[in-house]
Amino acid sequence: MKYFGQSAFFISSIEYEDNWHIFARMTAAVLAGFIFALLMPIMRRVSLGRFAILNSLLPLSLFVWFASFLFSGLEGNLSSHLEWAFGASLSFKLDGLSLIFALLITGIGALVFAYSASYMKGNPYLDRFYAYLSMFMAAMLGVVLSANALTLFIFWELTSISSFFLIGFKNKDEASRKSALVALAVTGFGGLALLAAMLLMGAVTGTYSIEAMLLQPDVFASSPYTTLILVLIFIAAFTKSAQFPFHFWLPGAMKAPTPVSTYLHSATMVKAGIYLLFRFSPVFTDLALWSNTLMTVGCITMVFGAIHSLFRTDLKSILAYTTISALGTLTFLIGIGTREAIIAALVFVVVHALYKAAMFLIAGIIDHHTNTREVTLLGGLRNAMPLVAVAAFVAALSGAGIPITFGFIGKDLVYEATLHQGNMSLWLTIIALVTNILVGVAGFIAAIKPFAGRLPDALNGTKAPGPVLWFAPILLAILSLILGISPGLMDHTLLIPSLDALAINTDGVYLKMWHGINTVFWLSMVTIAGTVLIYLTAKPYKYLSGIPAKLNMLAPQTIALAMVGSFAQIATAWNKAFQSGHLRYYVLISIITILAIAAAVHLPGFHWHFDWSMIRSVAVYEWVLVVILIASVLFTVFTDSRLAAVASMGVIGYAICLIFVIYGAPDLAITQFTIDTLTVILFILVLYKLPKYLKLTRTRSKLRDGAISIVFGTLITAVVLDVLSLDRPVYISSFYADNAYLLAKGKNVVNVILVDFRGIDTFMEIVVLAVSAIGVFGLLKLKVKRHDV
Amino acid sequence: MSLNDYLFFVIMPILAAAVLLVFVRFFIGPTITDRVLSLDLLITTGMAIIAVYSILSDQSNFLDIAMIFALIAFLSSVAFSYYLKQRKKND
Amino acid sequence: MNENFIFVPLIIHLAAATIMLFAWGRIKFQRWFAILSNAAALIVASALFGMVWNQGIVTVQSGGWKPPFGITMVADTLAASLVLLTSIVGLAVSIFAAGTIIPQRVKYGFFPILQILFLGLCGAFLTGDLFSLYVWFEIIIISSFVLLTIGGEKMQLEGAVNYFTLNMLSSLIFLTAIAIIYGITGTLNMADVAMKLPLVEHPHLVEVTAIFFLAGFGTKAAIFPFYFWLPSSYHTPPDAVSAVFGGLLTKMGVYAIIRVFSLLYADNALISEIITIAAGCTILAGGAAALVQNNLRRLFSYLIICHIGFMIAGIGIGSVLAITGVIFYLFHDIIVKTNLFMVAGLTHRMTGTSSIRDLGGIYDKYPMLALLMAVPLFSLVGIPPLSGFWPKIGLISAGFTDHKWIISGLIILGSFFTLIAIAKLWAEVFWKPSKEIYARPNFTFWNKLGVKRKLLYLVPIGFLAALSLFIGLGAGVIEPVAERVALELSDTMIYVNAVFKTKQ
Amino acid sequence: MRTWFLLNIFLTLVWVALSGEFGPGNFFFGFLLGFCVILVLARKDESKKYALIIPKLISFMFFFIYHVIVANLIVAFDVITRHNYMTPGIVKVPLDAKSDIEITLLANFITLTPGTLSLDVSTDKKVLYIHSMYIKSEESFIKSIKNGFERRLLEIMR
Amino acid sequence: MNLLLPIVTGVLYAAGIYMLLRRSFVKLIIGFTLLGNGVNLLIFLMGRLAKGKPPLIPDYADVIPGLYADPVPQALILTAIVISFGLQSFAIILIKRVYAIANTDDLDEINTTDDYA
Amino acid sequence: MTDIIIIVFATLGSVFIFIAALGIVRMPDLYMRISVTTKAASLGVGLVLIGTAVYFSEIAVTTKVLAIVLFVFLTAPVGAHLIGRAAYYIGVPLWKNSVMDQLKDKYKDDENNELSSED
Repeated sequence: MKYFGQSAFFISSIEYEDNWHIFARMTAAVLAGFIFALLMPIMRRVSLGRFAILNSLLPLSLFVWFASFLFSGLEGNLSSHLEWAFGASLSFKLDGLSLIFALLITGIGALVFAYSASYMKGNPYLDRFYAYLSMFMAAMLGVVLSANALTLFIFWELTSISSFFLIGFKNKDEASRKSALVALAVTGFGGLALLAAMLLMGAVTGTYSIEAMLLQPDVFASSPYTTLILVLIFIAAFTKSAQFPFHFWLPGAMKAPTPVSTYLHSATMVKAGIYLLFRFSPVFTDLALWSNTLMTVGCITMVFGAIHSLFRTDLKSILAYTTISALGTLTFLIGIGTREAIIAALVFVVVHALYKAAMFLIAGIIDHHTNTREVTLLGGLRNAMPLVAVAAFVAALSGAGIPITFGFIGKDLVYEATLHQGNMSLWLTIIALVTNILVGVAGFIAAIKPFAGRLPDALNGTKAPGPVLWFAPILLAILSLILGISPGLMDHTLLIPSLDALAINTDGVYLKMWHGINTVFWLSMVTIAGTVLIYLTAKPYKYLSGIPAKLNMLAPQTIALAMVGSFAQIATAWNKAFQSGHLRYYVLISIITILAIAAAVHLPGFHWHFDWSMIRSVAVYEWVLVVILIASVLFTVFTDSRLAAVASMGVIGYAICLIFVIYGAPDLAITQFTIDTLTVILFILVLYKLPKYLKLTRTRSKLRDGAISIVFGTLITAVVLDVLSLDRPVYISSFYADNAYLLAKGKNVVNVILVDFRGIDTFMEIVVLAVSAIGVFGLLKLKVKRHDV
Repeated sequence: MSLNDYLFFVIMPILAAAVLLVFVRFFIGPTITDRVLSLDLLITTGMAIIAVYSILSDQSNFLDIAMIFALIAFLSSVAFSYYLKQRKKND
Repeated sequence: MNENFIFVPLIIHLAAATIMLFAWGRIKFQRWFAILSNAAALIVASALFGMVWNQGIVTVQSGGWKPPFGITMVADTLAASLVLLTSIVGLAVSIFAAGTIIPQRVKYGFFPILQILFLGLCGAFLTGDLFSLYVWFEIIIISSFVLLTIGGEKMQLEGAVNYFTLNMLSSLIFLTAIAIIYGITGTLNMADVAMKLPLVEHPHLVEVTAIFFLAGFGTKAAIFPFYFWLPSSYHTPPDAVSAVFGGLLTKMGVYAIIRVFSLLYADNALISEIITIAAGCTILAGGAAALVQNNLRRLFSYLIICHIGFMIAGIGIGSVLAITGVIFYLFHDIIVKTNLFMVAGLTHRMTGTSSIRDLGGIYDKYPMLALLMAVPLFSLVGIPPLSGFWPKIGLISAGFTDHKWIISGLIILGSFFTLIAIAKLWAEVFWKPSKEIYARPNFTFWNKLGVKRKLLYLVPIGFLAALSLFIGLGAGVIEPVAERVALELSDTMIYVNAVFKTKQ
Repeated sequence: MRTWFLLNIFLTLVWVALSGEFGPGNFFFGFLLGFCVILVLARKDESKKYALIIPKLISFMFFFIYHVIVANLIVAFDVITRHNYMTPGIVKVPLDAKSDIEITLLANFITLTPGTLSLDVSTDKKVLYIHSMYIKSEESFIKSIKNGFERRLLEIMR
Repeated sequence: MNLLLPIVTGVLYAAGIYMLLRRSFVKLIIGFTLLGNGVNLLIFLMGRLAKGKPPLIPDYADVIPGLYADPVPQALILTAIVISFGLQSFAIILIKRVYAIANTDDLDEINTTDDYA
Repeated sequence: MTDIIIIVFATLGSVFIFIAALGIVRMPDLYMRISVTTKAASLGVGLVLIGTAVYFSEIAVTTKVLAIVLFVFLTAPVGAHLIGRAAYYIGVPLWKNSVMDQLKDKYKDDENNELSSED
């Protein structure tokens, strides 16, 4: 076993300005959600029911706290540090990138917390719901704020787990349970990949501090493990952010209550993967593998998601696939990696969060009030819920990238990024264009269709939602508009700090609504026109909805499930083969293993030499003894009578006893004889209650077993012969022999060893006998039929 | 010829031959009682061997073993006959 | 403190067992006395741990014979902490047993035998002599046989047949190895053997003993391909017994592997390689099988195997970081696995079944208890920052540092299997709506139990859950212990010097 | 009779204590001495019987050993030579012995004698079934048993 | 005997293992007995052979003069024999109980614990 | 002198044992084997043991030897008797040349294995 200096391995992470107040505040911000979750069961009475909306005070206050940094700036001070274990440390750092995400998490969190109070009203498990939600929020904050790679992983896993609990929230529904499992399987798998990636990065860079890792791009550029690290990070990010081919858990996750879908599966958690890519893009962005993979996967995902969204008629499904598409876009942009692309990605994160959250919340309202999410059944709701309709309209426009919404800015930036990509810009632009059109259409279908047109009879009498419900979408719509009109608000508050955090030149970075008439403008116009045209004319939901079923064969989830299924089959078969219930096979496997390894180790070194004197010195009676011993062993093995076998065991015992006599072990002979007789007697006393030997095994297995046992016996013989050819080590035994009388006052050395030198053994041997006796007693007397009283 | 030589080259071979003969009966049976009987006789012969051996090695302690043989050897015969009766009864 | 203090935990267990034997048949007395004596043992074990922590390795010679002639008892940090954990488990299980073991079983000596099992475990942890280790192992085996069969239900007996056969075989192989060691070195004291083994002329003999030791201990630890007895027997005895078995018995084997292989076969690349391969197969076999189980306790049994694989893998990697991980995992595993089987007992009490298909509805019916039960379950998975997570960092990163990619990958895969298995279990057992529960004669369901009985279930589960939370959240406290163990194990001479009391 | 035996033991102890030598030889000598004392002092029938039993015992032992050796030689001869003229069989021998201990001892002595083997006693303890290698006629065999072992044994026992 | 006894040991191991691989529980226990004897013999051999020299200190001496058999393996075997007797007797009773309950000693029929529910 | 005594005892004893061994092989039925072996072997062992006692000529050894002889003579017939009885009970046949079998059909087939004394 080798020694690797551990302290040398963990270079203690970069020393922060350790300020207790900062540490306390940051840690409190992250841990507040956990504590809140823990308190939930206790304060169930207080915080639920009519006061449930007050739960949103927690995210709101956090939001306010984080928002305060928008104006006070982040002068590199907000970091804190506490060693935990194995290189993980509770260290948090707030930079621009974290701030964007933190604001989304707490802001949308506050809205969702409030919205849930009304949406989930009357649910008996609302306390759990809030507990999971706040746990999730805390975990997510932890992910984006962690300055330590392992800590990041810790929180990352916690988001997966809380997502598991939230998806499975309707636990009596089997589909929910299944979706939760699938989601956990996929994201958990990714999580473990992340763990591996982080540990590997730690091994390569010698630190787990993310900041310190990011300072060593040259290490990654030269390390042979970079490819592996990248693959692992990709798996982590793609599973979490639902990239093709890991996307399939996300539509399933829509089984969760709508607030959860809004919060976790569109606005925040799925962006954890994006965050991870952002976070590590500075060191990897120059690597071809990084950009190629991200661009390819991003492209596939965004087109795939966009197309699929048109095949769906369930509101949440449509939104889920557009989310996948949007996530693909983000991945794709990070893959391009130019300054424009990163800016576009950062802005698009916010854009998407705003409009998609609004759409989800609206879908929730519709579902809640009409009891259906089927787009084909919906329509004309604008009169029943006018405010919601307005919000939906704004969200749809933003999604389609129509001017004066924030979405327009986002779309523009995307085109900027694709156009400036370089050698493939034309193709990328076309792909982006198609995607944008399709996503826009899908957004229209999801957000405008339910409110437009004629009110179906079935929906007559739909009630208007209460303010708690409509407040959140309206607020999001307003935000979308505000940012759309004056995007410059983001420049110094979020964008530039984020770019700083990503080590990107910030000179001349500013957002504006109007860029003049240029290529990007035309592209936007084409997008808008295409979107509106298709929505008004094509109505894809009418005839495309049958397609997914046909394509199911090829869908990744089908393949994945088939793989899982066949794995389960293999596992079952494997398990049945090994855990067959045949004790003799267990023994056989053990024996063969020992035999194979031991023989492989021993035989090459076997050095014993035959010598005639070994035979010549054997006395007659010794020959007789040996012959009898071997003969009776064979007799025991091959006799058909149990009783004869037992009797012949007796003979073996007596013969061994005589060997002990001849070679100077009288005590041994006595004990051997006594025990042997007792065993025989015991056997006989039990035997008459048992059936006769049956011919149970076939000759073939007998031959096989025979061969194995003979080889084993030979091995033992060889080992013994080898040992006997060594000199006798006498150190201990001569001490015993010399001191047995002088020190321990005993003439029989064996007895002295037993009762004095090794007294504990002897004592414990008696304990064994005693326990055995108790056991036998219990075995004979106690017969419990069914447990419990 | 000394006593030891005599014991070693005459008595021991006779006893060994006896043991072999008894073992032949043990081997061929044919009934279980034959085997039990030969087991009994084997032990008795063993006692004789031990006695001779104690002279050969000048160790009177070996006689303790013979004592134990004498004391408990017949127990297995008792058990066997008990068994045979019981089995008959149970059939 | 005097070095003879090492004996005190053993004496307490032995005395308690003896006293309870004399109180044969007095059920109430035995129940309370078992709890009391285990509490006392816990106090003593803590004191012993404190002593070792402050003074370094403590050794004592039984009968005052200087080593290597007498039997040496060695309390290094590993042994002391395992004795401490044994006592913790002992206390928890004796409380649990007081509430769950039916009077008939108590009448036939359940508690004394349980106490002797603990005695055997402590003895095996503390002994510094190979043959003595064998004897302690036999005590463990015989008392576990008795615990396994006490009551004589059909399943119990059938499980016991498998358990007996493979464990007995392993004992004999272990004994063979000890004999060969004696044959080539002429000594049995582990420290002495450690010094003499490198001088043996024929290294292949040494390696053969290593293989035999591995097979012997491997069977006890349930590594591939020696684990078959475990899944076929661990789900058969009463829950309290399964809890001790699941928590401590296999870990005994792991301990023995750690002790013997770090001491006697340090720096043997071949052996490390074999151990690593075995570990990989163990993880795969246990993890894959766990995914397709339908019985709660059998599922846990396979998870035990899978996680034994983790520890063995760490031993195979062998760096200090890896061993730190192994030790940490050992601590975590003992607490959590014990708790798991107690949780299984609790679910059985709630629903009257252990079949995953029939289980369900616990989440709805007993939300707070579900939360309590979630702690060991998710600790087991290693959801960070719960206890199962930390050692994996050590193990995997040690694998990476040593470029043992495959085994690190397998550890990750094993974690994934565990995650899925437990998530599935959670969905099935806790989320799934409960089925019709039939009233059974002689079976009292949870909601009909009195407060006292309920407490006897909940106190130990809560106690161990709190501990595993502490191990997880307070990993910073546990890690130095594990690391110190790893450092002590990394240099054979530390142990040898401690035994021979030579100056370093 | 038991009292006399105890007295004998007591006398032995007294002798040993007085002489102060604790070897087995001295015990034996003390026992003999005590026996002689009893023999001399014995007046009543009861005590006479005790006094006479020892010689009878000794004579029985000699009889027995003689029998054993002779029979052994016969059997040895038969073993070595061919055994066509052997006439084995199982004979029912009516018993005079009544108590269990008498029957047990008798059966054992019969078994110890080569050539004969007591197989079983009837449940009502009236007959003993004996296997013998040499049965000339049923009557003579029964007579030899009854006049040989049984008579001498019963003399001692009663 | 330095050659013969190792062979006998090997034969005992082989026979024991062969018996362990049978289907009958009784044979299994017999296998353990044989294996146990083999192990005892092996331990005994590990102390090397010394004919007729038991490790007994004569009355007239304080130490054993001359050669003597190694006492340590003897002590170990004594412990091991007794321990394995304890275990074996337990196992033998176990056979009885298993047979009483399962009505067979065929190990292939005593395997319900490995069945899948 | 003692040597010669020992040699005589040992030789006689071993010859008796050998005869017993020969007998167990050669005798035609079990009952005769029992008859032959038990006594011859007991006698043989007794003689050899006495030889041993002569050799050591210590009181302790002599006592031990006497005890052993006593035990042998006590236990051997019991064992022989039990084996013989069991053999007859389970139906081990007599030699074909046996002259009579008065035990035949005397066991009553009931729970107590009653053995009748009637003809």
